[in-house]
Amino acid sequence: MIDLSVSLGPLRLSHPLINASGTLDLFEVAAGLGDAILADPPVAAYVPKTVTLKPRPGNDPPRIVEVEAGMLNSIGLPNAGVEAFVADELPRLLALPRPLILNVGGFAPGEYALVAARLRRALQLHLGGGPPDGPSPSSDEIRAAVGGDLPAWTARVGLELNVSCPNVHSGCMSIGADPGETRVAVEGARAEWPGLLVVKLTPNVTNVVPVAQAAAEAGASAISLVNTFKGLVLDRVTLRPYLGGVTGGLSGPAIKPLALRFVYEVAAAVDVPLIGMGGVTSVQDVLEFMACGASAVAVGAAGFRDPWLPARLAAELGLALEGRGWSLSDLVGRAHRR
Amino acid sequence: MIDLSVSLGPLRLSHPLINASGTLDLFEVAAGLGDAILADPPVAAYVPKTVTLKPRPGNDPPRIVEVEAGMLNSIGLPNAGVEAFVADELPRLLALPRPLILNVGGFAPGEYALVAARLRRALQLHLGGGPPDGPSPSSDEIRAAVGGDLPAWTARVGLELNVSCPNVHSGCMSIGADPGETRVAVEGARAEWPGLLVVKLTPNVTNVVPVAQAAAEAGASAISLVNTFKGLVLDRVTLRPYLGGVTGGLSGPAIKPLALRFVYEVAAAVDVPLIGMGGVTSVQDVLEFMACGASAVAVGAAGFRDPWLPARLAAELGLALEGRGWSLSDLVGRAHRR
Amino acid sequence: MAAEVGLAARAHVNPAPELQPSPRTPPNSGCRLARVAARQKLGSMFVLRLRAPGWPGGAPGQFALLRHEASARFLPRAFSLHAQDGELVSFLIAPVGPGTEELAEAGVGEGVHVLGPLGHGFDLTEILAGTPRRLVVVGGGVGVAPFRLLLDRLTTHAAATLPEVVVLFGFRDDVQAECLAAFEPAVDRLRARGAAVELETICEDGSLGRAGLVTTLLQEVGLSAGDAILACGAHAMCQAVWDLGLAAGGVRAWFSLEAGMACGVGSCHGCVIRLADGSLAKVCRRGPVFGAGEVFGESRHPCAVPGGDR
Amino acid sequence: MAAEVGLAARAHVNPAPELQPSPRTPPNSGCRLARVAARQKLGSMFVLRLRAPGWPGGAPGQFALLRHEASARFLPRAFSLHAQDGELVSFLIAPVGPGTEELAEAGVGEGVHVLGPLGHGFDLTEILAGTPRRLVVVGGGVGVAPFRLLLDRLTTHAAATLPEVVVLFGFRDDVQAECLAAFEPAVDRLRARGAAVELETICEDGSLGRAGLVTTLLQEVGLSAGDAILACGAHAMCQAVWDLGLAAGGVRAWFSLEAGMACGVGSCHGCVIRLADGSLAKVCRRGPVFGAGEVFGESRHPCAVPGGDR
Ligand SMILES: Cc1cc2nc3c(=O)[nH]c(=O)nc-3n(C[C@H](O)[C@H](O)[C@H](O)COP(=O)(O)OP(=O)(O)OC[C@H]3O[C@@H](n4cnc5c(N)ncnc54)[C@H](O)[C@@H]3O)c2cc1C
Ligand SMILES: Cc1cc2nc3c(=O)[nH]c(=O)nc-3n(C[C@H](O)[C@H](O)[C@H](O)COP(=O)(O)OP(=O)(O)OC[C@H]3O[C@@H](n4cnc5c(N)ncnc54)[C@H](O)[C@@H]3O)c2cc1C
Ligand SMILES: Cc1cc2nc3c(=O)[nH]c(=O)nc-3n(C[C@H](O)[C@H](O)[C@H](O)COP(=O)(O)O)c2cc1C
Ligand SMILES: Cc1cc2nc3c(=O)[nH]c(=O)nc-3n(C[C@H](O)[C@H](O)[C@H](O)COP(=O)(O)O)c2cc1C
Ligand code: FES
Ligand code: FES
Repeated sequence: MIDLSVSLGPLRLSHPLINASGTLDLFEVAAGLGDAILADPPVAAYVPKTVTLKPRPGNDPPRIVEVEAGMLNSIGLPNAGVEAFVADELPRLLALPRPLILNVGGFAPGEYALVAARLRRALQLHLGGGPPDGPSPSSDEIRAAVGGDLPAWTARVGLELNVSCPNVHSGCMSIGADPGETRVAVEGARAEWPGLLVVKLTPNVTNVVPVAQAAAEAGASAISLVNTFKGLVLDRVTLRPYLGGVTGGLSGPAIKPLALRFVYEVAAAVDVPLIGMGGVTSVQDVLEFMACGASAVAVGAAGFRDPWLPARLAAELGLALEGRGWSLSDLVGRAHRR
Repeated sequence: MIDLSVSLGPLRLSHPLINASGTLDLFEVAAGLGDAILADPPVAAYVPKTVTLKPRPGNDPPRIVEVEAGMLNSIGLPNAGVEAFVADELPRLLALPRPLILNVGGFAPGEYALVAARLRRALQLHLGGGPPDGPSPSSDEIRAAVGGDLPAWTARVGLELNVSCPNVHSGCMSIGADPGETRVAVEGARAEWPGLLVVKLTPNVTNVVPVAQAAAEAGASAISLVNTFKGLVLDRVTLRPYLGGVTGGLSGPAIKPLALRFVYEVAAAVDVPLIGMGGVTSVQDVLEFMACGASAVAVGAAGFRDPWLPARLAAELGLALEGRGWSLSDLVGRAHRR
Repeated sequence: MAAEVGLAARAHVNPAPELQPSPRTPPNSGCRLARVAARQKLGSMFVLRLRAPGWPGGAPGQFALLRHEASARFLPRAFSLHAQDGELVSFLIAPVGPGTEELAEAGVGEGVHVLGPLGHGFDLTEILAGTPRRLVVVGGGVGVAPFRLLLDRLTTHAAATLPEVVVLFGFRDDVQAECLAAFEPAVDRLRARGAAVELETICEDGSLGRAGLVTTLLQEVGLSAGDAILACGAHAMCQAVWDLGLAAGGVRAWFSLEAGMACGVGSCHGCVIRLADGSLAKVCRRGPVFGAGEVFGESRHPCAVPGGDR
Repeated sequence: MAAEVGLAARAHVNPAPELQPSPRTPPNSGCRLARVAARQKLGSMFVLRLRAPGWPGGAPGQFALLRHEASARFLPRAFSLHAQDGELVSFLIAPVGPGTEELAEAGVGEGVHVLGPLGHGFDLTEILAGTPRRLVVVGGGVGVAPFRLLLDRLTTHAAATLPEVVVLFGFRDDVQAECLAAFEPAVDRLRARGAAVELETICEDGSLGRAGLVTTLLQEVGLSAGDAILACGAHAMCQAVWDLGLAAGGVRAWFSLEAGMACGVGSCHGCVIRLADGSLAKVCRRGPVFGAGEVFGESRHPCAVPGGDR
C-alpha cells in the first residue's frame, strides 16, 4: 500500500483529499442522510464554511445557477459570526475524527486577526495549551512557537484565510487581489495563530505570484487556490442578471485548466505547500493538480453530486500511483520537472 | 424585417455578427470547401488573424487541446509580418464584399503605431484618400478627421489592436494588463489610423475597467472583449505540460459567464461601443452579450464546427427579436436597465 | 442533535485524528447508483421508475437528486418522490430543459445516480393530528408529482380516521393532463378502502372542458375553516391558493416549494428562499414543504415574497 | 489561387460592402448534417456509415470532421474517408476517448455534422505517374482506415496499368484485426479485375500467428528501388517505415499523418507539425498526406521530428 499521507504544517493528513470550504457541510449531510458520515468523514481534513467576525445573512436568492461544465454561486458567506461559531459549531467540529482547517473571511485586512484570535482562545479552552482568555501571545512568542514547540492542538486544527471570495461587496477578494493588503491580513492572523495558516487566493488577478509571495513572506504555512472566478449569468428570458448578487463565482470543470495554471505558477514561485482546487471531479484531476505542485487537493462543487467523492478519489489515487509505480513525491511537482 | 444593422465608428455592419480574430480564415475555407464563402462571407465584417510587424513562426506544436466545454490554444500569432500581409493578403481581403477589421499585435506599445501606419499607407494606395507613401498625417490632423471628414476607405476598413494575446512571451497581453501601456499603444495607433480603432482587451486582469478607460481616453472608437483566459493542460499520461507553448488560452462555452461579466463591467464604465465575445455558440449567447452591452458579437472557436455559424446566428437573432417584438436598441444594454 | 452531542463527547476520548484512508461511498449512504427499470411517457411528462438498491423509502413531499451517469450537465436535478415499492422508486418528470431531457431519454438498464430521500415532506401525522375537516390537495402542472405517494400513504390509514379528500389538479392542456393516468389507480384504491375522495381537473386552455386555473376549482369547492391544504406548483399558484385560504379563515396549508439546488442536503446554502419574516431558509433542508404562514405570512397581501428584492 | 486573383480584381469594381444579412449555411458548403445509416462493430473498431446529402466524394487520404449533433464535446473529430457510395460515406473508427465513444453509440437515424471532404489525400495520379514497381500499402491499427477507399479507387484503374499491390497491416491483437472484414471485399474485387494484390497481417501480441510489427512484414517483403509506399499509422510506425525505405534506396513514400485539429480547414493554425526543414505545416491543409522527405527528411537518422522541441 502506497503511503498517501501528507503534512500541512503541523497537520498530518492520511491522504491528500479534502473538501473545499463552503461545499460540504458534514452535519447537514448527517442530518439528511445519516450519521455514518460523521463517524468516518470522506475527507482527510475537514474544512468548514467561511466564518466571519459578525453574523451575515448572505446574498439574496437566487444564489446558484448551472452553466456549461460548472456552476456560479453568489452565496455571500452567510454565517452566524465567530461567537456563535465558537459556541455552536466548534464543539461538534472537534468531535470529528479528522483534523480541521477552519476558514475565516474578513472585510478589512485587520479582521482576520480578530477572528483568528477568537478561534485560538476557544481552542485553547477546548483542547488545552494556554490560558483561554488570557492576553494574546506576543507576535514573537508565536513566531518562535511556529518554528519550535507548538501547542498540541495545532496538530488538530489549522486556519485558512479566505482572502478571495468574489461574492461580497467589500474586503475578501479585494484583499487577496492586492499583495500589500494580503500581507497585512496574513501578518495579523499569523500573530494570533500558532498553527497551520493557509491563505486561499483568488484567480481574479493579473498576477497571482506577488500575492502568493506576500502571503508566504507574511507567514502563511500553505497556500490554497483557486477560489471561484467572477462571472455573470443572465436570466434566459428577461436578459437581466439572474443571481440575487448580480455576479457570482464560477466553479467546476470549466475552470480546471485555469486553476491548474495558477497552481503551476505559484508552485514555481513560493516554497510553502499548496492545496489545489478548481473543477476536480476525477482521479485524473487529482493527479494533474498534484503534478502542478499541490500537496493536497480539495473537492469543491463536484462533491454536491456525491458528498463521499473525496474518499473515493483518495482510494483511486492510491491505485493510480500503484499502477504507475510512483510514490506521492514522484507525483507532486512532476509537471515542473524535465 | 427588423433592422439589424449596427455602426462601429465609420463602419456600417448589416448585422452584429462577426468572427473573432484567428478563428476564421475565409481563404483557407474557400480553398478547401469552395469559393462560395468568398462571394458571401458569413460575417457582417471580416476580422483576419493578428498581423505583427515582423514575421513569426508561432509556437511549437501541439498548439490546441480540447477541454471541458472549450479548448486551449497556444498558437502564438504565426504570421508573415505586415509587409507580406500588405503585399499578399490585403488585395484579396479588399476584394471581399464585407468591411474589414484588420487585427494587429505588438510586442512593445510602440509597435502598434508602426503597423497601423503601414496598413494605412497601403490602404490609401489601394482605396485612395491620400498620398500612399507620404508623411504620416499629424496626430491633430487625424483627430480632426475622426471627428469630421474621414477618408472614404475608413468606411471599409477598421483596425483592432490585440493587446491581449496570452500566447506570446512578451508584449501583447502584458500591454493590455496595464492601463498605462495600453494608453501608449492606443495613442500611438490612433495617431496613425483615422478610422475605426478597436482595442481588444484581456480578461486576465484584476480590474478591466481602468484598462478600458485608458483605451477609450487614448482614442479607441470601440472595445472588443474578451481574448482568451490563460490556462494550462497537462498531458494525461506524462503529466507534463501538453501544449508546446506550455500555457494556452481557454475559449469556448466554459468562459461565457466570465466573458459576460467583463462586457457588463466595461459597458457600465465606458461610452464606446463594445464587441462582445467568448463562448458564443447560440443565438441565446448573442442575446446575452448584447444585453450586457455589446453592439456587435464575435463568434470564435464555435465557428470551427461550422464556418457559417455567424450568418446563422444573425438570421436567428432577427427571428428572436421579432419574436419578442424588440428592436436592437431594446436589446443592447438591457441587463443594465431596471 | 443527540448524535452530535454524542460525538462531541467522544472528542475528549479520541482527540487524535485517525490516519486510515476513508473507504469509498458507503453502501447505505443515501448516494446510490440506480438502474432505469421503466420509463413511461404520459402526455408531455413521463414516469421514470428506478431500481435503487437499499432504497429506504421516503415520505410524500420528500425529494431526491437525480443525475444520469452519462450526464453532460454538472449538477443533479431535484424531483419529488412520486411512488415507491421496495427498491423501486418512481418520479414524474416534465422535460423542461437539458437535465430533464437527459432523463427523458434514459434507456432501461442505464444508470442514474440517486441522492435521497431528502428534505422534509408533508407530515401526515401532524396534519391529521389537527383533525382537519377536509384534506384539499392542490397540484399545478408537474407539481402534482408528490401527490401519488401521498394518496398511497393515505391508503395505509384506516378509512374511518381520514377526512374527506379533495384532489384538485390544474394543467396547461390536455396533453399535460395525461399524467392523470398515474393518479387514478391510487384514487381508486383509496376509494375502495372506503375513503371519500373527489378528483377534479381543469386545463388553462379549456381542452378538458372549460378553461381555468386550479384556483377556479378551489373557489368552487369553497374553502372553509378546518380545511387543510396540501399544495405543490408554481410559486404564483401557491400564493393564490394561500390567499383563498386566508380569505376563508381557519384554514391550514402546506406548500412544497421549488428552488434551484446544487447539493440538496444543506451544504451549499444555494437554495434559500426568503420567508415571510424576512429570514432565509434552505428549501432542501427546512423544506421543500413549508407551512403557509412561514412562507407567505398570515395577512392577505404579504409584501415579502420568496426571491427577495433582487 | 486563380479565384483569389479574380476576386482581388473585383475589388475595384465593387468597393462598397454589401449590406444584406448573410443567409444560413449554404446547402453545398461542405458543412452537412448527415444521418447515421448504419453502424457495424468490427472487433474493437466500428464502421460508421452516414447518409450525407450532396456529399461530393473525396479522395483516399482525405478526411472529414465529424461531430454528433448531441455531442457533449466542444470540437469535432477528424476521420479518414473509409468508403463512399454516392451520398453514403463511411468511416472506420477506433473508440479511444470521449469523442470517438460518442460516435460508437450513435444510433441509426441520429444526426452527425460532417465537414468535408478536407485536406490532400494520396494523389494516385502523381503516384502512378512515377510508374512504381510495387504499391506498398502500410497500415497500423486504425491507420488502415483510408486504404479501403484507396483499394476501391485502384479498382477503377485498368488492371494492366497497375503495379503489384502489397498491403501490409499491423494490429495490436486479433480483436483489432477484425476490421480486416472491411477490406477483404475490396481486395477481392481488385483481384477479380486481374490486379496482383497481396494482403498480409500481423499482430503485436501474436494472436494471429507470430508476434510482430508491420515493419516485420515490410522487412520480409523486402523494399527495393522503385517501390512506392503509402502508409498511415502511429508516428513512430511511419518513421520506422521510412527508415526502411531510405535503407532500401530509390523508394518513394507518402504518409498520412495525424494532429489534433480544431477547424480542419486551415483557419486555426492548430494542427501544425514540424517538417524536416524546420518549418511548420498545417496537417489539415498541406496534408494529411505528406511526402516522406518533407516530414522525415532524406537522411536516415533525422533529428527534426514532428512535435518539435517541446
Ligand atoms: C424539491 C423539488 C422537487 C421537484 N420535483 C419535481 C418533479 O417531481 N418533477 C419535475 O418534473 N420537476 C420537479 N422539480 C423541478 C425540477 O428540479 C426542474 O424542472 C429541473 O431541475 C429542470 O432541469 P432542466 O435541466 O431540465 O432545466 P434547467 O435549464 O436547469 O432549468 C431549470 C430551472 O432553472 C432556472 N434557471 C436556470 N438557469 C436559468 C437562467 N439562466 N435563466 C432563467 N432561469 C434559469 C429556471 O427556474 C428553470 O426553470 C422539483 C424541484 C424541486 C426543487
Ligand atoms: C487526418 C486524420 C485522420 C484520422 N482518421 C481516423 C480514422 O479514420 N479513424 C479513427 O478512429 N481515428 C482517426 N483519426 C484520429 C481521431 O481523430 C482521434 O482518435 C479522435 O480525435 C479521438 O477523439 P476522442 O475524443 O475519442 O479522444 P481524445 O480524448 O480527444 O484523444 C484524442 C487524442 O488527443 C490527444 N490528447 C488530447 N488531450 C490530451 C491530453 N490532455 N493529454 C494527452 N493527449 C491528449 C491525444 O493524442 C489523444 O490520442 C484521424 C486523425 C486525423 C488528424
Ligand atoms: C456553493 C459554493 C460555496 C462556496 N463557499 C465558499 C466559502 O464559504 N469559503 C471559501 O473559501 N470558498 C467557498 N467556495 C469556493 C470553493 O471552496 C472552491 O474554492 C471553488 O468552488 C473551486 O473549486 P470547485 O471548482 O471544485 O468547486 C464556494 C464554492 C461554492 C461552489
Ligand atoms: C485558435 C485560436 C486562435 C486565436 N487567434 C487569435 C488572434 O490571432 N488574434 C486575436 O486577437 N485573438 C485570437 N484568438 C482569440 C479569439 O479571437 C477570441 O477572443 C477568443 O477565442 C474568445 O472567443 P471564443 O470563446 O468564442 O473562442 C484566437 C482564439 C483561438 C481559439
Ligand atoms: S441545495 Fe444546497 S443547501 Fe439546499
Ligand atoms: S485544424 Fe485548424 S489549421 Fe488545421
